[in-house]
Amino acid sequence: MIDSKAISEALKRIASHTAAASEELCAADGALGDGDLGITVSKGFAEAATAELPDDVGMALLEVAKAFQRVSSSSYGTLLATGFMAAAKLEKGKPGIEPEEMPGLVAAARDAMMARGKGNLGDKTVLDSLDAVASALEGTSPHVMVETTINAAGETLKRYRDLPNKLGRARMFGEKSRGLVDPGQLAFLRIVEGLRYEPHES
Amino acid sequence: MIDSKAISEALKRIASHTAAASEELCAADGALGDGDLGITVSKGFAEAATAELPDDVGMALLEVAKAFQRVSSSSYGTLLATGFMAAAKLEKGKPGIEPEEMPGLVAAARDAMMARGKGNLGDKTVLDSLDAVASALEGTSPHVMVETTINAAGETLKRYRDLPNKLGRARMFGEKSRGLVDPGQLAFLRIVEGLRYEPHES
Amino acid sequence: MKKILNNPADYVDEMLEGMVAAHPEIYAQPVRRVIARAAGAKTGKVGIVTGGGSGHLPIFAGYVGAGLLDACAIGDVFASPSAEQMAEAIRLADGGAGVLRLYGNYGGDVMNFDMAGEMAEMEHDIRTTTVLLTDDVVSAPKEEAEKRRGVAGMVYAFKIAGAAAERGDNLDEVTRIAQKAADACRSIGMALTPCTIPQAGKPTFEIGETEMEMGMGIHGEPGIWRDAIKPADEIADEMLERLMADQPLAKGDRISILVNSLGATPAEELYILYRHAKKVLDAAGIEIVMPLVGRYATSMEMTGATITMIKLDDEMEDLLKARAECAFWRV
Amino acid sequence: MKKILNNPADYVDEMLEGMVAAHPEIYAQPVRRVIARAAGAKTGKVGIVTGGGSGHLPIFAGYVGAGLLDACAIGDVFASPSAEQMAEAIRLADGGAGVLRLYGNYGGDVMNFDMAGEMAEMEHDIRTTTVLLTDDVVSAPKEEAEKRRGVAGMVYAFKIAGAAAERGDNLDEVTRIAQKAADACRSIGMALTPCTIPQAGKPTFEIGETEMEMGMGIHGEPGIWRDAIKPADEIADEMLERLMADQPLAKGDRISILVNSLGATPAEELYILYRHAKKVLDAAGIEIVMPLVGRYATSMEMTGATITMIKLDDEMEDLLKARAECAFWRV
Ligand SMILES: Nc1ncnc2c1ncn2[C@@H]1O[C@H](COP(=O)(O)OP(=O)(O)O)[C@@H](O)[C@H]1O
Ligand SMILES: Nc1ncnc2c1ncn2[C@@H]1O[C@H](COP(=O)(O)OP(=O)(O)O)[C@@H](O)[C@H]1O
Ligand SMILES: [Mg+2]
Ligand SMILES: [Mg+2]
Ligand SMILES: [Mg+2]
Ligand SMILES: [Mg+2]
Repeated sequence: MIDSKAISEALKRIASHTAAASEELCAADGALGDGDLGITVSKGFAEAATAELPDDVGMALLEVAKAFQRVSSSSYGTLLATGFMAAAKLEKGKPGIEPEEMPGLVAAARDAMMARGKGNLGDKTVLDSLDAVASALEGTSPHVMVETTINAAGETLKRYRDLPNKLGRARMFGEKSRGLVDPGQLAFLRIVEGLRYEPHES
Repeated sequence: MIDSKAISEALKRIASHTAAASEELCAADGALGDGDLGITVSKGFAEAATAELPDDVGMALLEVAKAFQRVSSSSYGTLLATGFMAAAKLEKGKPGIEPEEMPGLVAAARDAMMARGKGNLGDKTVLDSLDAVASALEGTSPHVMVETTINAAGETLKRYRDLPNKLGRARMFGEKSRGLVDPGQLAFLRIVEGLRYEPHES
Repeated sequence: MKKILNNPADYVDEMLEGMVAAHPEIYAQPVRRVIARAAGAKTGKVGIVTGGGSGHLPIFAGYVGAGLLDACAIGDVFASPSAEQMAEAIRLADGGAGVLRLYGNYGGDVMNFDMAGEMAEMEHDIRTTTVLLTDDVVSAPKEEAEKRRGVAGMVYAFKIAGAAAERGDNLDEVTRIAQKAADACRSIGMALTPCTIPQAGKPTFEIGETEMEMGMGIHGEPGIWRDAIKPADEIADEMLERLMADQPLAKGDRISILVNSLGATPAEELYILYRHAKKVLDAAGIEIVMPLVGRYATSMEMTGATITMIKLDDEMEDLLKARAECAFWRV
Repeated sequence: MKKILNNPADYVDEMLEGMVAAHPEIYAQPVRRVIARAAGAKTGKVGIVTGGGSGHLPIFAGYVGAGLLDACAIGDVFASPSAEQMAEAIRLADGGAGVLRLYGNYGGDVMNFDMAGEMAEMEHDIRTTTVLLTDDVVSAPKEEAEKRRGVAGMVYAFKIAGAAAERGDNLDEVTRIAQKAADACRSIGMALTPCTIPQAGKPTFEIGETEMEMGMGIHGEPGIWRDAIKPADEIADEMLERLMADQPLAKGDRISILVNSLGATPAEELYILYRHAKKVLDAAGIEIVMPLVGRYATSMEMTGATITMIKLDDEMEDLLKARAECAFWRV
């Protein structure tokens, strides 16, 4: 069972890992957009990592969503907040997340984010990463879940690299976006890598 | 005695003569100001020449003043209107101007124009022309009055050419105005020349 | 960059601080970058909130005031506010009767405002509705009208919905009327020179010394054509034609029209445009009610103008004429 | 020339036609280039007229309205109206109680308005008085204050004298109060970019890409210094210092302040200036009454700002706050 404390610790690891990846993400977004993605992601997780999380995991996830809202008005921040909020609604009133709920939560996040951003699967966005993760996690045993997630996120990145972006700012680059990784998919990979990241200072 | 009819005929002759001089006057004003003087003078007299003049010469002179006001907002138009109005005030209620009143009327116009434009004699403006004419006309017999006036206006132009302008737009040219005739003095010469002008079509 | 400012990063916050300091009887800023009525929310009244990027004064924050908006979330110049700020605006606008989100159709703003609405409902149990302005006829074809951007039509929507809320209509009514006003608006813009986003430091677009662009958006979004500057009457003709092609008007119809400066274009030139527009409309037998000529929705120091027409019915006309007051506009 | 117009020669007439067409309930143009109140002169009320060149809206004609001016003569862009037009304005403003001529101290305007006053007295037996605005502190040293140009201080003088006339004061009283208001005003301007007179077709002055000029007049008259653009707070500091050096203010003094755009400078930047000005004045213990921030006296599309301060007493404060209405301003 993943309780609020576990969520809080995961957030701290992700904050640390995405802070290190911030420049890389800004550069990727710079090539296909406005170059703010590293800031959005690292600031958002930094804010979430310092939030006081209540024991109710639903309300804890809501706090995470609010942290993203607070620090960023760029698309990715709003989308991640949307995803966390979708999960929050499903977990409201519970003391922890059961591992077998994970695929469903990721799928719920994906759907909410699709609704929010009016995007489709295959548009070469973070939505594709979430979709891949939701499928990969289906029926997975708890101890390989993190690696499965990282693999799925990494595979998505590779699979879409040579396809054109069809949503958001990157869409305007059209055919020129072939060969460039989608910044949001890359960011997602760095985020989930943070789940296994072991900070040196601990 | 100069009655309204005589004034009206004089105005027609001046209108014709200043129309012919319009370009010359614009050029002179262009060298020391904004280049509109030919327009101001020719438009003003054209308007005055077509005005219906009442028999009361005071009111007739007022109509002339109003004609200048109507068509021009440039300094010279306002100053001439001021001069005509000063004369109008003195002649109000009379059927005609007696020749011996002439020097006094010109002097009254000069004084009103000095008050209106806050100028001094010696500033190299039309005021100097009026002043010279007022003095020259003193004690002159009626049949040489026109030639005396033209001479005085012409002499003023020569006398001031090599002095600097001290009033109006031309003042900004400072020392550079030496050697250039004051456009307003030149215009005054052309106006009074019109008093003797014999149009070909008559 | 020919602008009067201190640190470009402080442009928005200093602007808001100055605005509230100048008009403390109208505006308050209870939360950073959220402007609310100085008097606070009115119990029992439906709240109306808006939000969007800075650089468009009086849009957005300027229209907070009696008979108009209740609160507004403000982003960086030409950038969306965060959902958090929008949620704060909703909370501040809430008088217990629900809140209408009334704003322009821009991707980022929509995502954030939807999110903010969910937050407000989840956390504060505030019922919210949404009406989007999509009045810029050039930004998408009629068949995809729902994709159009919102521009100066907002002014009419704020005014009409604001008056409905002020007189005590409930949330569904205010929403219906706001939607009706939004649907009745059509706008088109033209630009002669760009503006500069302080933090970018360079003009938003380039354009030749003697060129104009027809149909350009308020952030410099590309228009329909770019060519030598045309006479004002021709410009007005084309703008009116395009508006009336999208929303046909017939003899006897009543409209209001807003001839709006994007910033630098002086009132003198707006009146030259209005003069011709009125001739055209008079000739077509279309009645003009309460024409607006001035700076109602700007892009800082951009040169250019927009024309908005709203086709009125009795209900909207009454609401348009109702009393209202903010620092930029009094009816 | 990046302007929206037809034939440059028609700029002024088309502008006036549009202005009257847009606000027929406020303005009328009974004689070409003379704007009067739509309702006509009020019998028994002292009339107030002004006049000057075009290109400064809302100055001059825009301020015709209840509690403000009665009539206005309008010249070409930046050029004096004719004395004839001014005389017509006086005649239209006359309600039988005399007429005050209240306008800015520019040579041509003064000659023509004096002339017009004499005409009106001679022809229509209208008693007239004159008050000149000389508020631009940079245009002449304090010892020759009577030579100074009149700029945005006109707004305060129009408002205060207009309110006095509206409440029924007689000509001597209105003249006394107008003179008091004019004497209490101090203004200073700064510019970043020029504007273009339509019939000239080229900018009124040249200035570097990163330069500003402190003290520049509204027609581009040379200022005190030209240098790299300074931060807004420093600009405000210098402007306030120069104003207060000319008219010292002490703790407890009451003023109103107008932070005015010359045209292109957006409201955002005016509020940045105001923010700092208020801090400085607050720190000095000076009370601000009814601050004005916006476009009150412009030079078409010129970029820049002016600051005007008027030192108030009870009488002027009451009159400043009295009701007034024109198309550009409502109090
Ligand atoms: N409407 C959308 N739906 C889903 N994902 C989106 C959408 N728009 C952008 N994204 C994702 O977000 C990434 C860019 O995020 P961000 O830099 O925050 O956007 P921006 O700065 O353009 O607002 C994209 O690479 C893409 O993966
Ligand atoms: N204040 C003044 N007093 C007397 N004469 C003046 C004054 N100003 C200008 N003038 C005369 O008027 C002439 C210029 O007239 P005009 O072209 O109408 O002036 P502007 O176009 O500068 O208003 C000058 O050459 C001078 O003779
Ligand atoms: Mg980005
Ligand atoms: Mg962004
Ligand atoms: Mg001249
Ligand atoms: Mg001239």
